[in-house]
Amino acid sequence: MADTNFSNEQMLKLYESMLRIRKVEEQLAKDSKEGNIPGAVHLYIGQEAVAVGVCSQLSDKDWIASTHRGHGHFLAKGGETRLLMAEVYGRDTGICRGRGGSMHVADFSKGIIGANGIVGGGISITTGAGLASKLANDGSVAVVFFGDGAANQGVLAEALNISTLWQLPVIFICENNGFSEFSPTNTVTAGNIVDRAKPYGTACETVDGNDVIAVWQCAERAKLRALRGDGPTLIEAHTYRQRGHVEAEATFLSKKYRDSQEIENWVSKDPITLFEKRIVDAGQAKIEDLQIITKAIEVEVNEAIEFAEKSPYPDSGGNEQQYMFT
Amino acid sequence: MADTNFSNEQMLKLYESMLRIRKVEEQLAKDSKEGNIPGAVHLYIGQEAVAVGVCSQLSDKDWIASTHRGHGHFLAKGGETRLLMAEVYGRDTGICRGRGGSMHVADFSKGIIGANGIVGGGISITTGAGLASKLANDGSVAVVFFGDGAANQGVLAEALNISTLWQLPVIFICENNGFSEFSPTNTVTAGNIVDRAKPYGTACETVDGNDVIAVWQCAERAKLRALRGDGPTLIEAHTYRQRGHVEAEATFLSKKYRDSQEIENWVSKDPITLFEKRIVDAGQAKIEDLQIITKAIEVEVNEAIEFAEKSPYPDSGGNEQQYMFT
Amino acid sequence: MAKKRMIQAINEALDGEMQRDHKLILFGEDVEISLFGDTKGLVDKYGTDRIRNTPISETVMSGMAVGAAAAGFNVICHMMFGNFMYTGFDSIANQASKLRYMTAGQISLPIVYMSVFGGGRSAAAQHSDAMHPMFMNLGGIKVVTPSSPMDAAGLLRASIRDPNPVVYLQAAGRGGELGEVPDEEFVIELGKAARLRNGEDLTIVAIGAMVRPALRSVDFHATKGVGIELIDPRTLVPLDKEMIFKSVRKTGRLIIVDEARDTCSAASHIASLCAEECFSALKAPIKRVTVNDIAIPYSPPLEKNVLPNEERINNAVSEVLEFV
Amino acid sequence: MAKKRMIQAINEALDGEMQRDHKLILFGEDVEISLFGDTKGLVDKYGTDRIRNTPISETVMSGMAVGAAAAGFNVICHMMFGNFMYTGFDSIANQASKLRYMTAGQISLPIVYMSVFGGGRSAAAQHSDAMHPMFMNLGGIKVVTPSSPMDAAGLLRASIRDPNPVVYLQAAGRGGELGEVPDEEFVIELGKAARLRNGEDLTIVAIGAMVRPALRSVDFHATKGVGIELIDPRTLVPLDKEMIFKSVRKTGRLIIVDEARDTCSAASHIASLCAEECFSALKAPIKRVTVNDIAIPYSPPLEKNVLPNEERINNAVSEVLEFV
Ligand SMILES: Cc1ncc(C[n+]2csc(CCOP(=O)(O)OP(=O)(O)O)c2C)c(N)n1
Ligand SMILES: Cc1ncc(C[n+]2csc(CCOP(=O)(O)OP(=O)(O)O)c2C)c(N)n1
Ligand SMILES: [Mg+2]
Ligand SMILES: [Mg+2]
Repeated sequence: MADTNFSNEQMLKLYESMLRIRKVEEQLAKDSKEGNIPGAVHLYIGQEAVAVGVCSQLSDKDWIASTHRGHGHFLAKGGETRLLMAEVYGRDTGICRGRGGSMHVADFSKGIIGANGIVGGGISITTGAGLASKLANDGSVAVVFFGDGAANQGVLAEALNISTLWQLPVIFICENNGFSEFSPTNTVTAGNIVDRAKPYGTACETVDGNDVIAVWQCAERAKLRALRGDGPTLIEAHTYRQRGHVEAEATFLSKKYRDSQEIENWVSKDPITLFEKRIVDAGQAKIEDLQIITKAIEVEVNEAIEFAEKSPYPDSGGNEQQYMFT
Repeated sequence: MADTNFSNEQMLKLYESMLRIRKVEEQLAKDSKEGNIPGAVHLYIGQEAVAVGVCSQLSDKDWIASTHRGHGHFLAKGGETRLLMAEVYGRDTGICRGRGGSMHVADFSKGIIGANGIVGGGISITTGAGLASKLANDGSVAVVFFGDGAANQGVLAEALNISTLWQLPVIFICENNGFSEFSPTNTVTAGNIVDRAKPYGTACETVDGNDVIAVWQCAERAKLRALRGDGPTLIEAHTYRQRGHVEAEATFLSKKYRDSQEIENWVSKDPITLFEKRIVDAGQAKIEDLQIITKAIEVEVNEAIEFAEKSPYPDSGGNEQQYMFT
Repeated sequence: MAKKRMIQAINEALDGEMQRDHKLILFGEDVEISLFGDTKGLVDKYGTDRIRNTPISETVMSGMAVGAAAAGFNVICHMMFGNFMYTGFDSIANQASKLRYMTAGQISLPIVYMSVFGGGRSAAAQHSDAMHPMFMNLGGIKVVTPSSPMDAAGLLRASIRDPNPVVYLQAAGRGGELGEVPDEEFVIELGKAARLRNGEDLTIVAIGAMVRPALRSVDFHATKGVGIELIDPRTLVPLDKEMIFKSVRKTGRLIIVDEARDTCSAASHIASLCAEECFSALKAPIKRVTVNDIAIPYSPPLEKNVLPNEERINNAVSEVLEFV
Repeated sequence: MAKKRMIQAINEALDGEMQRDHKLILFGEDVEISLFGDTKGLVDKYGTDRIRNTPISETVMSGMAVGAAAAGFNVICHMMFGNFMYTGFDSIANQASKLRYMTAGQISLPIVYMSVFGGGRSAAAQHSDAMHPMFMNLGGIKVVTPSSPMDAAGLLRASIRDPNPVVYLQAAGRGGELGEVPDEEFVIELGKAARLRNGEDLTIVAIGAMVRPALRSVDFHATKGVGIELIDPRTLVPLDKEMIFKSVRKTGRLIIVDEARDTCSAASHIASLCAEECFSALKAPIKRVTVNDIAIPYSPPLEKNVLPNEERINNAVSEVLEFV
């Protein structure tokens, strides 16, 4: 694991942020199974260190865009648990008033451009946000999270080219979680994704996506580069999707597409467990401190669920077209 | 210039093929100026060594797809002068019966998938033709010509990825002629185009696109690779567009976008002049032999013009939708 | 005849065609394992040369279909959700729909672009569009919208055997619907509508997933003595205008139920055709029951509210019948 | 007022808006030198931060517009030819048209996608489509089709100032057309049609480049005592339905002239609206003068033959007037 001299407080903040995502999604996994959620849910469990490591570098004025697997990014960037929960539940109190749902959680007041139902869809949008950052010259950067599968969309090449030419403050974060839906990455992806930056002369790095400190540091380098005017960086974070591509996949898939051993291996490298051990081993916190945080998050999640459940469904009240145009 | 031990006959064949393109297009330049051509014409003058070097490696069963600047590829692959000419003139005797025009000359009986009005449009089509070649296992390869500008279309990345994964017998030929319309290549293109193959592990080479022998050899290597089952190759051929992006550009552009010195420099490296000198210097032909070829081509072009001019315009005869569906 | 689910009917039709036509290939994202079940098991029988997973690269996929078809193969390009056709739209709109014409018929392009379309399952705006009008407007693409397991199979066979580019749109989330499917292999000709109910008082034309609520409405009205003729065009390009015109000339009243957004929908077009060709027969305004020019919402009550349903059809029926 | 060419009117409107709104940026392929002349000279005045050439990368361009707009800029994304919008269609259809709705109005997206559309200059099928119906069907995109230099300028200003995504389609090859343009800055509200001629006998709605041949036909018929009301909708989304309905209710006869392919055209949609809303007033079938579902051919006589023109409009007028 990457070295750091973070204060106890900083370490606990990272821990808390990862744990929040985990607990929210464990709840959503249950909810999905119980049929409480109207649409599909793609969980981020196992990848939390990436969102948290990166977003801890960012403030509300920085932009992030994300994927169909976007709850983690939303929460790590400061999106509120209950607004997310209510959205996934399809309620009027959700962050998008039930219009978007799990794949579209967004909070522009926090710089969260949003999750996206189109694989690769955030890449061009973030390039544009990066252009805005550059022109506004306000010290903000634009970050896009996308999967290994999304790296095969041609738009990545276009975005790398133009953002490098224009020296845009964009950070491209590819979360290589081993699968593009049910296809192992190497069956649909030639070569190493990180290398795709090189022909353009774009800066690039790989990082252990289960090590939140390493991700944090890597994102910091990219951010400094962006703010210095040195243009974009492509980061490939290696991690693993511990749950299905989509909750409920077991109910419709006719075959297994990975073996349990592989999952177990990666679970043993779980980013939160690893980080927990690290904090405790280094004496930066006691188990009890962590338990207090855990409890608080559990309360937060429960309150969020209650909030969502008690919230009304949206009603367009005869004005269906509201929000189409301003 | 690249060494070779071609027979005199082979050398003259290459010469003839380049000269045919040149003479046809000099005629079209005149025609365009005189208003004889209904649509836009993009001339290939200065780039002939690329089409000829590559297509001399190919037979009718091999596929090529090309660009808006596609007369040269059509002719080099064996398309008939008069069928091209009549097409550009919009006549019923044209290779596409006047439906396509300059940007869409195609002759499938010769493996010519055709020119294309969409920049980068041929890239995916050729990948599909290469898939067909591989599945048919008939020893054919699929070649796509595209410009430096087209290399910035994301489809190139997608095609490199999939054709490498599937080991398709595809040859990607990027003709870097210095401009993407009126933008110098480096103002819109980060890094070297040839390097864009590397992240995928795709074979790649650069070549002097004004040296027909070098192109020939480079294409031969790519073809052998493809036929061995080693997959695609990306070739970047450096050359220069001696005329405007489009004939008539002088009539509407408000600024110059390149200086005459640059043009002159490249004209002094004209592929046909260079090759002519080489043949004569090596004693592979006398000036008079070349003049005989020139005369013959001039006759061919004149006959083609006459053929085109005498040909009727197409008449859908009340059946407008003919050719939409079969 | 046996009862089968729509997805099974499609799967069997694909299997049969793969067996019948050795030049037939199919590729798309995760078609080997099959997200919807339509391509399930095929790779085991036909191998990865003929059934193959692609990277997530819709742009190259849709164009590869053009190239492989032009080079002599019969191609099914599986595009999963209809909204991803936007991502791969370039080669469909600029190449597939035009290449045969531009080359004066030098080639034919036997391609089927397959995907699901429409809403109803809280998949939200980027997975729920009904985008058939956009394909209908291209001119060079046939558009097929089966509404039952039997039609799904019979039209798919016809689409595959058709030498032209076809967009085959299965109603999203309706794969589990049951229906009678003949045991023997059968083909349903493209361009032939189905008259699902006969009636004298009113004609309803319903497309894809809209056929079900329309059927319910028609059967409900039948119990009240109102005779509604229900037509499922089955293919939107080519469109069986004659069957529609004949019915409208008989009933003098027309409602079109279409899951597309209203503006420039299939409903608009069919209405415009009848407004021209059946003018003298019309006894009431032509009504469209469509989606009100909106992105499809996620939340179930909102979504339910924007999609055409039995209630909205019933209301339209009343309006049209009461018109004087 | 002074006579100006359409392209000059557009260029001046762009210049004025760039000056007026410091958050306005414009990018596209070769916009610095300007292929059509619409962006000519702007880079010299406003620099490459605000006017900038892009690589040929329509996919990223259309999405960049969404991101830059969401992040607070006012964006003109220049797409050159309308057919290249197919190449960059993903972000227009999946993002720009839906993002405001999906986020319950958290943002607005002040984007203008600018390009030329339609045929008439032997540019062949991949440079000649009139694809406005596809945008009209997206629901979240305004669609603007000016037909005169004055409208081109006034509608462009309105499009730029509109906080929503707008597709602004100038008729291809018509940049040289002359017309009166006011000297002062003026804005033409989106959603307001123009009544170009008054008449009692028949209504013609003509779109974009079709307004010219329609005007000729109308004026020709005026000399014969036939009063045709000519309406140019100017914007197709939003559509000034009221002006059209009012006219049709008065005249009872309607022809729509549209350069789109017929199936699911703007003409279809306007016809369907009037077939519903003006039913009782209609005295004759509604006629569409459109492109017959074909790829636009290169050869001049073929192209001339497929595009709507004065002769075809005249024929439609006769048919509609003679209908009994
Ligand atoms: C344009 C587009 N194509 C296909 C899909 C269907 N799809 C959703 S997620 C997914 C796999 C994405 O893989 P990856 O980018 O690695 O992200 P991960 O799911 O692993 O987080 C696919 C194919 C889509 N949503 N959008
Ligand atoms: C998708 C698309 N975008 C833009 C254009 C307009 N266009 C035609 S040629 C051209 C430049 C092409 O440059 P390059 O690929 O280098 O080819 P060259 O003209 O130099 O041969 C452009 C932008 C087009 N035809 N298609
Ligand atoms: Mg993945
Ligand atoms: Mg070039």
